[in-house]
Amino acid sequence: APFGVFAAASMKTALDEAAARFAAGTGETPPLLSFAGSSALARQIMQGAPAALFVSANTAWMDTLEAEGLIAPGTRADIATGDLVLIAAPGYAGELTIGPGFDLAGALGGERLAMALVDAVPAGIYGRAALQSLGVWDSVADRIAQADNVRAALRLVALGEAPLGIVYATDALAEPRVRVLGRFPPDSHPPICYPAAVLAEFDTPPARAFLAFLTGPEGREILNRHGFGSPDRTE
Amino acid sequence: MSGWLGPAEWQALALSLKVSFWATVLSLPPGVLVAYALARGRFRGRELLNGLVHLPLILPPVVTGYLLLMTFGRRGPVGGWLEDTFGLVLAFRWTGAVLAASIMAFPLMVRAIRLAIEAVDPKLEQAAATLGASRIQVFATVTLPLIAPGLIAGAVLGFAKAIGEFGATITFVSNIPGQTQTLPSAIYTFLQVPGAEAPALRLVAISVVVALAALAASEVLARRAAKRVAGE
Amino acid sequence: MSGWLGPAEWQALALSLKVSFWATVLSLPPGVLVAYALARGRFRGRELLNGLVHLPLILPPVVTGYLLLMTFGRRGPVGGWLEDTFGLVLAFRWTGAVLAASIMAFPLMVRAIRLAIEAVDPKLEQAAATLGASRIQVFATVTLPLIAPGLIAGAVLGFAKAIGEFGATITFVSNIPGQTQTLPSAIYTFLQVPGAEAPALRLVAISVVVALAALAASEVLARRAAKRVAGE
Amino acid sequence: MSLTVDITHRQGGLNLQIGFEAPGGITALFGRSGSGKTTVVNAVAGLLTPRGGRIELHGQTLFDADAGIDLPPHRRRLGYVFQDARLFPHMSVRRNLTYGARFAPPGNGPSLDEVCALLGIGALLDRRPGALSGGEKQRVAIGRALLSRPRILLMDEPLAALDAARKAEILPYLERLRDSTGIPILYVSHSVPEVARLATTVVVLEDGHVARTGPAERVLSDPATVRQIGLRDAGAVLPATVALHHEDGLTELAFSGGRLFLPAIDSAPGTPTRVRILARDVILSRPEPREQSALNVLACEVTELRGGEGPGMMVGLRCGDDRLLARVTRRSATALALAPGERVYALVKSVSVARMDVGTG
Amino acid sequence: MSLTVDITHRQGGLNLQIGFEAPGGITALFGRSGSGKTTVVNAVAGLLTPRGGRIELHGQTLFDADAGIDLPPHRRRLGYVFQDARLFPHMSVRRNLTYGARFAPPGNGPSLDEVCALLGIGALLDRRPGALSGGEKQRVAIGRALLSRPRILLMDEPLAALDAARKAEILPYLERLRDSTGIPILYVSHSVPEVARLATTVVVLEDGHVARTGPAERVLSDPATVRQIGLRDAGAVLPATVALHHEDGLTELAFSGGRLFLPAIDSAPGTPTRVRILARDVILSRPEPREQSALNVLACEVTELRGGEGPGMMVGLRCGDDRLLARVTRRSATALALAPGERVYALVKSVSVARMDVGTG
Ligand SMILES: Nc1ncnc2c1ncn2[C@@H]1O[C@H](COP(=O)(O)OP(=O)(O)OP(=O)(O)O)[C@@H](O)[C@H]1O
Ligand SMILES: Nc1ncnc2c1ncn2[C@@H]1O[C@H](COP(=O)(O)OP(=O)(O)OP(=O)(O)O)[C@@H](O)[C@H]1O
Ligand code: MOO
Ligand SMILES: [Mg+2]
Ligand SMILES: [Mg+2]
Repeated sequence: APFGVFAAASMKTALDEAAARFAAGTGETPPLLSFAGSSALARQIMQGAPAALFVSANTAWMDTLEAEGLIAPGTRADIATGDLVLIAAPGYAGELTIGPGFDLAGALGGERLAMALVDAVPAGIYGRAALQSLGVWDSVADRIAQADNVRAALRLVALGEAPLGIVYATDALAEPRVRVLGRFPPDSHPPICYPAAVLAEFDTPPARAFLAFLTGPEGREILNRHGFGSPDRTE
Repeated sequence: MSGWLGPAEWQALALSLKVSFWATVLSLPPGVLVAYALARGRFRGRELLNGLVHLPLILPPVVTGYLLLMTFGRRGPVGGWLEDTFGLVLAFRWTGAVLAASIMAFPLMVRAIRLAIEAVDPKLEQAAATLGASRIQVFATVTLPLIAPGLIAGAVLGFAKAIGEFGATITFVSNIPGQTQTLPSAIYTFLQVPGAEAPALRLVAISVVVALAALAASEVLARRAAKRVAGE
Repeated sequence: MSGWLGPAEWQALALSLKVSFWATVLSLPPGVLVAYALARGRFRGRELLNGLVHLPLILPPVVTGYLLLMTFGRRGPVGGWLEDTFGLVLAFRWTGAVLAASIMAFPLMVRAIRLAIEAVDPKLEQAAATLGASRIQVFATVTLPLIAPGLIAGAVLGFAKAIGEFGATITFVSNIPGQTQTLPSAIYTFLQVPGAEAPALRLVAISVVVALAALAASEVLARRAAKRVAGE
Repeated sequence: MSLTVDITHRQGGLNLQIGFEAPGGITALFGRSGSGKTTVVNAVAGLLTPRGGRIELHGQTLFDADAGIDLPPHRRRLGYVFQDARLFPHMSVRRNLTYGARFAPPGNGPSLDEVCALLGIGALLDRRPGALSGGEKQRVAIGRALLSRPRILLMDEPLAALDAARKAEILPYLERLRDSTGIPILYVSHSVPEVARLATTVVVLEDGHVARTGPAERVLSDPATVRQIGLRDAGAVLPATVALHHEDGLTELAFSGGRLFLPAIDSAPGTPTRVRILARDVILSRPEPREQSALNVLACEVTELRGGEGPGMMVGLRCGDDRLLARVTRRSATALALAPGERVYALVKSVSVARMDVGTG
Repeated sequence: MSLTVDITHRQGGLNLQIGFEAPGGITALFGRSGSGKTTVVNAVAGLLTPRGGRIELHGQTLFDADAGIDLPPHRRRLGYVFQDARLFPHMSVRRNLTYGARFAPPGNGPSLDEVCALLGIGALLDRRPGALSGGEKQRVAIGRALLSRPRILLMDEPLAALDAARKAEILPYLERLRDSTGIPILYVSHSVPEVARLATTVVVLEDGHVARTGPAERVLSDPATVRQIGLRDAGAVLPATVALHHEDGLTELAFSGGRLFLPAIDSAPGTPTRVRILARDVILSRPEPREQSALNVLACEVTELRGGEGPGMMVGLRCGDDRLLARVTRRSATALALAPGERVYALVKSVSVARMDVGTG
C-alpha cells in the first residue's frame, strides 16, 4: 500500500509534483498526499492518523509532535524555507519600499491589509512579527483582514477586495493577478521553515526515501521552482 | 464571569449575538415569502427556486463564502452596485457577516416555514377571502398568525445555525476583531494553536449555552403559539 | 465526461456519493427513533436530547470534527474501545467520514421527521391499537408508512447536507484521497492552489447537480407518497 | 334584489348545468348528496370557476365566461356560512365577528350589538372558538358573515352537523334574519323540515341539473316532487294565520280550508305563519269522524292520485284554496273508492304538526 | 357473554358515574350530546383510563382501579367502529379489512369472504379508502372491526355522519350482524329510530349517570322515558311475527294484540320482528272507526295517563300483552273521557310504520 503524507495545504503544488517525480524515479507507488491546515493534521497525527511523513508549515506543531514522541528519532528536517512578501492587488499603482517605519498605513489608504490569522496561522504570525520589528504594526493593527489561511488572504488581494496583503513568496509566485511590492527582510521575522519528519508509528523505508528525495537535489529543485528557499542545514 | 472571558472574547460573543440576531430578523421576511411561494405557488421555475434556496446547504461553506465574495465583494457586480448606489459596504463589515449568516441559515428557515404553511387549512383562507380580504390581507391576518409556531421554529433554527456559522463568514468577510470576528472565528483561532484547546472549549461552551437557550425558549414559545392557534 | 474530470476527482465524487448514501441510510433509523421520542415522548431529559441532537447545527463544523476526533479517534475513549472490541476503526477511514456526515445531517433529518410525526393523526394509531396492534406494531404498520413523505424529505435533506459537509469531515478524518477525500475536501484542496478556481468550480457544479437531482427526486417522491398517504 | 345563476361545469363524473333565480328571502338549494349543491354555492362565492355561463347579483355581473369576467371572492361582497363554521382559531369571537367589517365599504349594515342580540352570542365575545359548543360556533359564523355587510348570504348546510336540540336553537335566529334584514339568503340543505320551515323559494337539484324550482309552498306540496323529497318527508306547506291562543295550551290557526289546532306557538294573533302537514300523518275518512283524538278534521276534495312502485299512493287534496297531501295504501284507496272529485275528511292530529315545521312569515 | 361497566371518571365539568350490564345482542348507549357516551366507550376500549371502578368482559377484568389492572387497548380484543371510520389511508380496503386478523389469536371468526358478503363490499377490495363513499367507508370500518375476531363490538354513532339514504343502506347489515354473529355490540346513538330498530338493551345516559336501563321494548315503551327520548320520537316497540305477504304489497304481522299491516318487508312468514309505533302517529277513537284510510285499528285498554307542561298528554295503552303509547291533546283526553281501564280504538296508518322502524329479531 502507498504510504501516507500529511502536508500543509500551502505545499500542495510542489509536493504533488515531487511525489510524481519520486514515484517515476524509484518505481514506488506514489505516496498518498493529504493536504489540510497544519494544526488539523498535527492533531490527527496525535490521534494515530496513518501518516508516514508529516510536512508542517508550522514549527510549533512539529515541536508538539516531537515532544509527544511521535516522530521517528533523527528524521526531522527542514525541507524548505520561505520568504514573506508584500503583494498588491491588480490595478494597484503605488510602489512601496519595505523598511523600518515604512508608510504601510498610508499605502493602504484606509483600506484593508489581507493576512492570515495573525494569532493562529503561521503566515499571519510571521507577518505580524515582521511588521512589529519594522515598527509599523501599531499603525495598521486595526486595518487587517485576517483570513483563515494564507491562500484565502492571497485571494482577497487577487480579487481586489484588499489592495495589499502579506503572503509567502510561494503564494505570490503562483498567483499571476497579484504583484509583489517587496520582500520582508529575513531578519524581520523568525525564520520561516517547513519542518518534515517521518512518523514513528508508520515509519517505512519508502517514507524515509521520499523525505530524502525532498531534501535531495531533485526535491530542492522542485521546491525552489515553486518559490521555496533551501534550508542551510539539515538535522 | 468577566474574569473568565477576555475582552476579545466578550466582543466576539456580543458580535455573534448581534450578527445572528440580525441575520434571523432580516431573513425572516424573505424566508416567509419564498416559503409561501414554494408551498402555494404554481409557477415556472419553482423547482429552480427550491434548488437555489437549498444551495448553501449543499455547498461547502467555504464555497458559499467564495461565491459571496465574488458577488458581494467591493469588486463584485452586486457589491460594487450596492456601494455606488446606497453606499452600503458588506465586505469586511459586520453587515457582511449578517449576509453570510443569513444565506447559510436561509434553507433551514425556509424549510421549517414551508412545512408550517403547507399545514395551514386553505379553507380558513377561503373563508377570509369571502369575508372581503384580498390575498395579501388574507396572508397577513390568517396565514401568518397561524404559522407562528413554524415561524418561531424556523427563526430559532436559523439563529442556531447563524451562531455556529464559520466557513462562509470568514471567507467572505475575514476575521476582523470587533467587526467580523464571531465566536466560531475565535474558536477556530484557538484551535490552530497547540495547547489552546481550553479557551477554545470555553467559547464552545458559551455558544452551546446560547444556542440551547434559544432552542429551549423556542420550544416553549412554539408550544404556546400552537395552543393559541388551536383556538383554546 | 471522463476527460473532463481527472481520476482523483472521479474518486472524490464516488466517495462522496458512497459516504452520503451510507450516512443517510444509517442515520435514518436512529433519526426516526429520536424524532418519535421528541414528538411523542413525555420523558425527563427530553429537552436535553433535543439540545444534543441540535448541537452539530449550532457548533462550527470544525469544532464538531475536533470533538469527534477526540472521541472517536484511535486514541479517543470511544474510538479505542470500538477498535479493541469490534475491530472497528472510524478515524481516517471512509467509515469515519460517514460518521461525520451522519452527525452533521442528523439534526436536519430529525427535524423533518419530527414534524411529520407530529402531523400524524393519533386517532389512526388508536384505531390500530383497538385492532390488536401493540405500540411497536402500530408504529411499523401505521405511523411509519404515514410519515413516508417526511422521511423522504428528511433523508434527502440529510443527503444534501452530507454531500456538502466539509469542516467536520476534514477535521475528523483528514483529506486522504480515495479514503476520506470527499468532493468538498477536493474542492478545498483546489482552493488552496492559486489559480485552480476552475477545477474547484467544476467540482462545485457537480455537487450542486447531484444534490439538486436528489432534491428534485425527493419532491416527486414526497408528492407521490403524500398522495398515497392521502388515500387516493 | 336578486341572484341569477346560469352556469355549466364539469366536476368528477358530474355534468352541471344549473340555472335558477333567487329573489329576496331564503332560496333553498335542495338535493341528494352529490347533486351539486356545494358546487353551485362555491361558484357563486367565487371559490370555483365554472366552465361557462353567468352569475349576476343585484344586476352586477360576478362571473361571465364569455366576457371573461370573474370577480375574485373578496370583491363579491357576500357572506358565506360554511358547513363547518371555519372560525379563525387564533382570534377571539369578537375579532372573528368584526373581521369582515374592516374590508367592507362603509355602509349601514347591522351593528355588532344588534347581531349579538339577534344571535344570542353577546356573552361569548371574549372566548376563543375552541371553547364554544357546536351550536355557538355556527351562530358566530353566521354573525361573522352578517357583519361583513354582505349583499347576499350563502349558507351551506349550516345546521347539518348539529343534533336536533341544537338545530331547534338556531332555526328561530335564521327566521329572524330572514325577516329583519333584507338580505337574500341562498340556503343549502337536504333536510326537508328545515327547507319547509325557512325557504321562500326552493330549487331542487338532481344530478347536476335543476329538477324543479318555484315558491316553497308550491314545490313542496306538489305530488310530483315526492321523488326528490322522499316518502317520509313528503307533505304540504300551508300558509295560515294565527287566530287564537286557547287556555289549554293550543293555538288555533286559520287557513283557507278552515281551522287548525296545534301546540301553542309564540306569535301574536294575526301573524301570518306556515304549517307543514306530512302526507304520512294524514288519515282519510269517508264519514265525518267523531269521538276520536285528532282535533283537526278537514273537509277536502280529492284532486289527484299517484301510485308508485310500492303499496302506497299519494293523494292530492284541495282544502279551501290550499293543497294537502295524503299517503294511503292502495288497499285503502280501493276500499274508500278514492277518485278525483270525491269528497273526504282528512284527519290530522294537532300534535303531529310539529313546532319544527312552523315558521313565521 | 356480557360486559359489566361500573366506573367513575371526571372530564371537563362532568362527573361520570356509570354502571350497567350489557348482555348479548345490541346494547344501545343513548343520551344527549355531552352526556358521556363516547367517554364510556373509550373507557371500555382502553383509550381512556377512568378514575375508578371496574370493567369486565366475559368474566375477564379489563380494568380495575383498586387492583391496578388496566389492560392496554391492543390486548382487550375488541372491535371499535369510530364515528369517523378512521380507515388507514395508506392501505387498500383489503389490507384495512385484514389488518386486525394478524394480531388476533387463531380462532373461528368470520372469513373475509363472509364479511364481504355480509356488508356488500366485495367489489371494493382493491380500492383506496379515499375513493369510497361515506357509507362504503363506514361498512369497511365495520368489517375491519369484525375481522379482528373481537369479543365485543363498540360502535360510536357509526351512522351519524350519513344522510338518511345511506343510513337505510347500512341498518340491515347491522341487523344481520346482530343476528348472525354472536358478538355483543355496544352501540352509541342519539337517534331513537336507530336505537328502537336495533337495540336489545337500552342504557339511557344523562349528565354522566345512567338514567334508565333495561330491555329495549320496556325502556322505549315506558311513558317515563319520554323526557330523555323527546316527544317527537316517543313510541312503543312491539315484538311481532311475520304472518303473510299480501299481493297488493302489504305485509301482515301478528302480535299479541292482533294484526298489523305495513309495506312489504323482506322476511319470510314466521320470522320474529319488531315494529315501532310512534306515540304521535296514534289516533284514539271511542267508536270503532269505519271507512277511513288507516288499515290498523287496534282495540286497547288505557293503562296510564301522563300530562306534561304542554297541551299534550301521553297515554299508555295495553293491546293484547303489549304496550302502546299515544300522544293526544288534553282537550281530546277530556273530550274522550280517557281514564285508566277505559277501552278505546287506536288508529295506526300502516304506512306510518316506517320501514326504518322495522327490525328482524
Ligand atoms: N374536488 C372534487 N373533485 C372531483 N369531484 C368532485 C369534487 N368535489 C365534488 N365532486 C363531485 O361533484 C359532485 C357534486 O359535488 P357537491 O359537493 O357539489 O355535492 P353536494 O350536492 O354539495 O353534496 P353533499 O350534500 O354531499 O354536500 C359529486 O358527485 C362529487 O363527488
Ligand atoms: N378532552 C376533553 N377535555 C375536557 N372535557 C371533555 C373532553 N372530551 C369530552 N369532554 C366533556 O366530557 C363530556 C362527555 O363527553 P362525551 O364525548 O363522552 O359526550 P358524548 O355523550 O359522546 O357526546 P356526543 O353525543 O356529542 O358525542 C362533555 O361534557 C364534554 O364537553
Ligand atoms: O499551510 Mo498553512 O497551515 O495553511 O499556513
Ligand atoms: Mg355539499
Ligand atoms: Mg360522542
